[in-house]
Amino acid sequence: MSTIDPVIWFFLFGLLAGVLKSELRLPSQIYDFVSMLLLITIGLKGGVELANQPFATLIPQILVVMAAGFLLPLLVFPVLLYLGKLNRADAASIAAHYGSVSVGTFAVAVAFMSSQNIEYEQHMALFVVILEVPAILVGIVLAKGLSKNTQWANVGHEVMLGKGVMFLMGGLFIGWLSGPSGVESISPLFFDLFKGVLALFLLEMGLITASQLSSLKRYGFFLLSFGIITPICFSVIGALVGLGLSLSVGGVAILATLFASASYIAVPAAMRISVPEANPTLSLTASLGITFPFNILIGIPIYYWLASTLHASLI
Amino acid sequence: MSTIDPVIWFFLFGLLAGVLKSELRLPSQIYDFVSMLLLITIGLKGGVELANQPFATLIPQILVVMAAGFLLPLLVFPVLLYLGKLNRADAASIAAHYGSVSVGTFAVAVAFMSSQNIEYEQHMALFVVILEVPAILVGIVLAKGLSKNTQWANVGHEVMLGKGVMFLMGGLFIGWLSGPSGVESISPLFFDLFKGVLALFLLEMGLITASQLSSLKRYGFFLLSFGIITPICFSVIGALVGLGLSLSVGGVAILATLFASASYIAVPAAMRISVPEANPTLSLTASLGITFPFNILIGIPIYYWLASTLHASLI
Amino acid sequence: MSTIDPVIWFFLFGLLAGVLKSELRLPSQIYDFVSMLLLITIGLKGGVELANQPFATLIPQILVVMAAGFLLPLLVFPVLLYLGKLNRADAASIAAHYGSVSVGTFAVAVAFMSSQNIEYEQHMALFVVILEVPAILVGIVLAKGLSKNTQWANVGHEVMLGKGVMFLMGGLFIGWLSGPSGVESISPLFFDLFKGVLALFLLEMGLITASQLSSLKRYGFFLLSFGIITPICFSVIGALVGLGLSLSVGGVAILATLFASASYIAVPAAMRISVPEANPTLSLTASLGITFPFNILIGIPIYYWLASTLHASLI
Amino acid sequence: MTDNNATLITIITEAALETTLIKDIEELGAPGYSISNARGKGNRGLRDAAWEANSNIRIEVICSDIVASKISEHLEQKYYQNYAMVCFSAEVNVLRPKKFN
Amino acid sequence: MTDNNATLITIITEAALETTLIKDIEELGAPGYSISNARGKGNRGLRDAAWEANSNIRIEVICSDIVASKISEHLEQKYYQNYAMVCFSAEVNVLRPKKFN
Amino acid sequence: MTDNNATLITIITEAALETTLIKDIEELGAPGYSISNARGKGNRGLRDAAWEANSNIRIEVICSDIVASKISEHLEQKYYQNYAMVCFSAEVNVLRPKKFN
Ligand SMILES: Nc1ncnc2c1ncn2[C@@H]1O[C@H](COP(=O)(O)O)[C@@H](O)[C@H]1O
Ligand SMILES: Nc1ncnc2c1ncn2[C@@H]1O[C@H](COP(=O)(O)O)[C@@H](O)[C@H]1O
Ligand SMILES: Nc1ncnc2c1ncn2[C@@H]1O[C@H](COP(=O)(O)O)[C@@H](O)[C@H]1O
Ligand code: NA
Ligand code: NA
Ligand code: NA
Repeated sequence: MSTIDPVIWFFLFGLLAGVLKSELRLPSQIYDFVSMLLLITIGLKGGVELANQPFATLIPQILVVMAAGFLLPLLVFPVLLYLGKLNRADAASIAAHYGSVSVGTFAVAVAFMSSQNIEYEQHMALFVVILEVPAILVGIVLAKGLSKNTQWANVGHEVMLGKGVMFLMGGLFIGWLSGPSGVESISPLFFDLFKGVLALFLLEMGLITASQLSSLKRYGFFLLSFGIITPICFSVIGALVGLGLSLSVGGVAILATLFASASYIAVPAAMRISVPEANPTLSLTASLGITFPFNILIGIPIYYWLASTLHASLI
Repeated sequence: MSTIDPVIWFFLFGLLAGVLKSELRLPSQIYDFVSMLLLITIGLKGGVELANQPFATLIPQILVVMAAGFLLPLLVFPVLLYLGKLNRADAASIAAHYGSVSVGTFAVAVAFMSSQNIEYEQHMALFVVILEVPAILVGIVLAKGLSKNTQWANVGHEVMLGKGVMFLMGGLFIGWLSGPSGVESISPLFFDLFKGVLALFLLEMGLITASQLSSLKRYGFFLLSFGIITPICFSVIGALVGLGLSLSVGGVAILATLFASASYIAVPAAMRISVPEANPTLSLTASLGITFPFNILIGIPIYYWLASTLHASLI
Repeated sequence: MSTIDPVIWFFLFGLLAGVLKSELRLPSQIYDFVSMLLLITIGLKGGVELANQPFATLIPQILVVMAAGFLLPLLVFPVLLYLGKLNRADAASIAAHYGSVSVGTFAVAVAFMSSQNIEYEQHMALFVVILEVPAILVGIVLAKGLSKNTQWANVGHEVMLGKGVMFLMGGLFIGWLSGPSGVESISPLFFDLFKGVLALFLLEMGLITASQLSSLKRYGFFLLSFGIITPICFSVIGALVGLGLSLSVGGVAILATLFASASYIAVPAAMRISVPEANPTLSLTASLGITFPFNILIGIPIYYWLASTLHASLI
Repeated sequence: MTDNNATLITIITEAALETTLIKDIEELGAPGYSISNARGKGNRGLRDAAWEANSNIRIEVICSDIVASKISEHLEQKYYQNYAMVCFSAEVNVLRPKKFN
Repeated sequence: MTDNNATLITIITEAALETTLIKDIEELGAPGYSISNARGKGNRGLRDAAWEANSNIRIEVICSDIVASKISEHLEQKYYQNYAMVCFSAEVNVLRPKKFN
Repeated sequence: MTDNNATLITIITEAALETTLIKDIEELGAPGYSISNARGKGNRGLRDAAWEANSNIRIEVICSDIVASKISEHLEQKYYQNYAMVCFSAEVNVLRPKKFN
């Protein structure tokens, strides 16, 4: 009937239920479970692909993407500080959120590509891991300077061994070591159920997003504009980087989506510990209350259009 | 070997484990998860069907079924009050339970039909939603009169936005908006696993039913008879309504089952808040300890036989 | 790529995450859920098989295996007492752990056989149940003597109605009563997802095993040797019993694995209540920290090799 | 530790009451509350949290003794008769007592 | 708030003891109890609730001081040596004190 | 019941702090601790445990009053300003007081 993917309806359903103050909830451990399945599946898919090609050929791409991960937060930090008139800690924290990535957004982009039968490089999952971490480090330095007090060992431990990175990396390695035929036996759980699991995840994300909406009013116009303009700008950078790396149209669209997405799990957790004076409501309102719904409802089709247009005109 | 559906064996297994005081349990969040999956799946199935036919044609059926939802509790209230010698609150509460429906019973009926390859109108899921609510309102009025103190806004909120109604409605709308081809990508989770999920649900229902059995002795003969005779009478009404609405044999059988079923989730929760002086053990013992096992073990085949007989003789 | 089953990679991934002190965790109710699914599935598989053959033909096998369950703990008790210089309670408790079986190890063996396309008698699941219980009773007698104070009724209740035995037995009966065609409708959840579910289970087992490793240093060399030598010896006994019972090569290998495996769920729980003076860390370190990883990483292939060699030479 | 007192009032009751009760408590002047899940047994029988209808919650409120009295009186009047509920209170030392008065 | 005292005794111990302990507590005269899940660390090491063997429960009993003494003595004798367990008690004000005496 | 006192200090705070806080508490001399999950509301708004960033934990430490003071001072200095946190303490009778001093 409609051409909207059912997983998006689940998000809107959650959003509506949240706005109506329904008592609907995904039990917390089920939410953890569902997130975990998504992360492992995304990792596995990427890993299986890695098994098909020599790793060395990817090293240049990895380095470029990693460099972008360090640069992106630096681009928005001055905007937040001077234009947004936020204090240093908040500006740094939000910069880290937007420099990093959202796995949920990535999953929706993947679902979009597969439902539209668009090919893309499966090793994009690797970029999720690579983009997740650098922005956190940059954010901490922006907030605190290169102070000797920062317990970098702790920060590194927290960041690299956090659930998100670990499950993705675990999936990647297992997929890589097992190869396409090896993962066949576990594919009914991880691959066949993927979209259903994503639907449940988005249902809960809708509920959580709804709970952020009330703070939205409080922070007003700057945050709203920031939360929409930043992903659009970053998606252009991402698309150009993707073209530079000679990715396919689908690959370019996904890299644009990754750049456009803002973290709402790994980065908030890391900032809470390392930059406690930053207000978590502020950054979550932006990344979860504005950018996440913008990206999955409107952004991804735009980024795909952007990718095809650029691809057609530049190559 | 046997012709009993394995999901029924799961129920009996849970019942036995409960009676034996085994420490077997479905973790509580898993029970919530499994219930949620059932509700969404039932909604989705109904919604997909709605996508196939003009909604307007269903309006007469909807109105008739809704009217029945208001009338059924009125039929049993005097029986409970005068024959059962219950106080007003308890009589009203039990009347609401039996006027409303049980989604678990509906799911077993659906499983029965599909395992016997019996066709039925998929939009029956819509009737679950429609029958769930009216009896609650009637029950409150029966208990309190049309008092101005009743916070109808609160009651309405509680009832319409409760988990059961929300998940069913959400599933219905998503199924309707996505259509048959749209839901294909999420069908491995919601449709393929349906019977397995129902099995787990019934396992826990068996355990919960067992925990009601001890109260059974306390309330004795009237409740036992009421819990068996009411569903039989209501199933006849349901079957006649179904015939009047020109449903197929399967559809008549399912409507009979819906009328025969008694709520044990939505109604108890609503009564607890709105009619707190009603004893929840009393109504749950009846609906969960007697009527639920009666319906899924014995009732559904009877109602199907009833539907076929009436269908053959009247049409 | 590699020939290692991906489920084993999940175990190693969990182990590594645990050793690195990552915050990765399977939510506790998900772990319970996943264990429960494994137990029911294993039971169902065995039960379906039982439906295919007259039960009476199995009685001799059952009696032999049960006798072994009583004898195995007696073999190791003196070793633990005199060679290991453990106190009576600890020796008895460890003897019970090794006399009983590990369902997780059994599941890995089953996965091994199916990924290598090795046939085996499906009713082996029955032996899991049969081997689980006797060692517990023997362990209690070894610890306390045949004292009148032991509340055998309680012990029996605890052991027979514990989750493990109940889910296995429930699955067995349901599979047996439903037969191969009956269970088809629930097979997407229980059978198709089996290996994926096993992967998640082993991920958490890896994490738990990692948490046992620190105690390993404390208990040192004797426990380490015991945890490796015992399964090897027991596997030989198991293989010989299997040959005596004319099992297929796969069946012999699985029986060897069962004998070699040590309990880490049912027996610890029972010992905690019935022999509280035994140190649970000691026995869990051995069975979970040493024997479980040994069996699934190294043991099972060895036992299969043993089974084929003996089968070829003796028959 | 600054020796500043406040009252800690603890309520154990049916999970179904959570929303209503919190509204009441806040209206009576509580500056905050904490909730955890519980199960238990009392006059109204076993509530083993097997499913929602059978689950308890444990609410803690740190507040002035005046608010605590108001809360416990309110509970007694509005809920005690028809719901599984116990309620107890004690004096505690708090950090930053102004937060709770 | 009616100024009526009772004793609140809190036990934190291994989840495996739940059934046994509740039976004992009820036999010693407790009029009810509440339980929630917990994790923790003490003399017997880390119990992080990663799995059941490693989980704690937190039991609260409101009762007379006599019953409280009986319970704590019983725990000391029967369980303290072999199980991870701590136990503490305090006076609390209760609503409807008759319920607990 | 042996009349031996110890201090019970209870901290309700953000789940994200669990690891850090436990380390601090142990370094300050706590002989053990217990944790359960919680949700709640306070100065820093609603924390309804819908997801991890929004979940609370409830930590209990039984210790000497000296250690309790150290802990509460440390919390006040290091965490109170930037984290959702409340902290209160009371005297309790404990079994085997040596365990906690
Ligand atoms: N004496 C008690 N000690 C601790 N908790 C209790 C006690 N009595 C009741 N409770 C708790 O309060 C709930 C309601 O109590 P009741 O209204 O007596 O059924 C029970 O389910 C228990 O969780
Ligand atoms: N000092 C303490 N403060 C709070 N809880 C404790 C303390 N010591 C032990 N516990 C709790 O009681 C359980 C058993 O203690 P133990 O027997 O000392 O290992 C631990 O797992 C903790 O949950
Ligand atoms: N007055 C109070 N009574 C009980 N718990 C409170 C109170 N105030 C705050 N809390 C708990 O402590 C957490 C942090 O409080 P706050 O820092 O005031 O936001 C809240 O999320 C509640 O769980
Ligand atoms: Na980004
Ligand atoms: Na009905
Ligand atoms: Na064994």
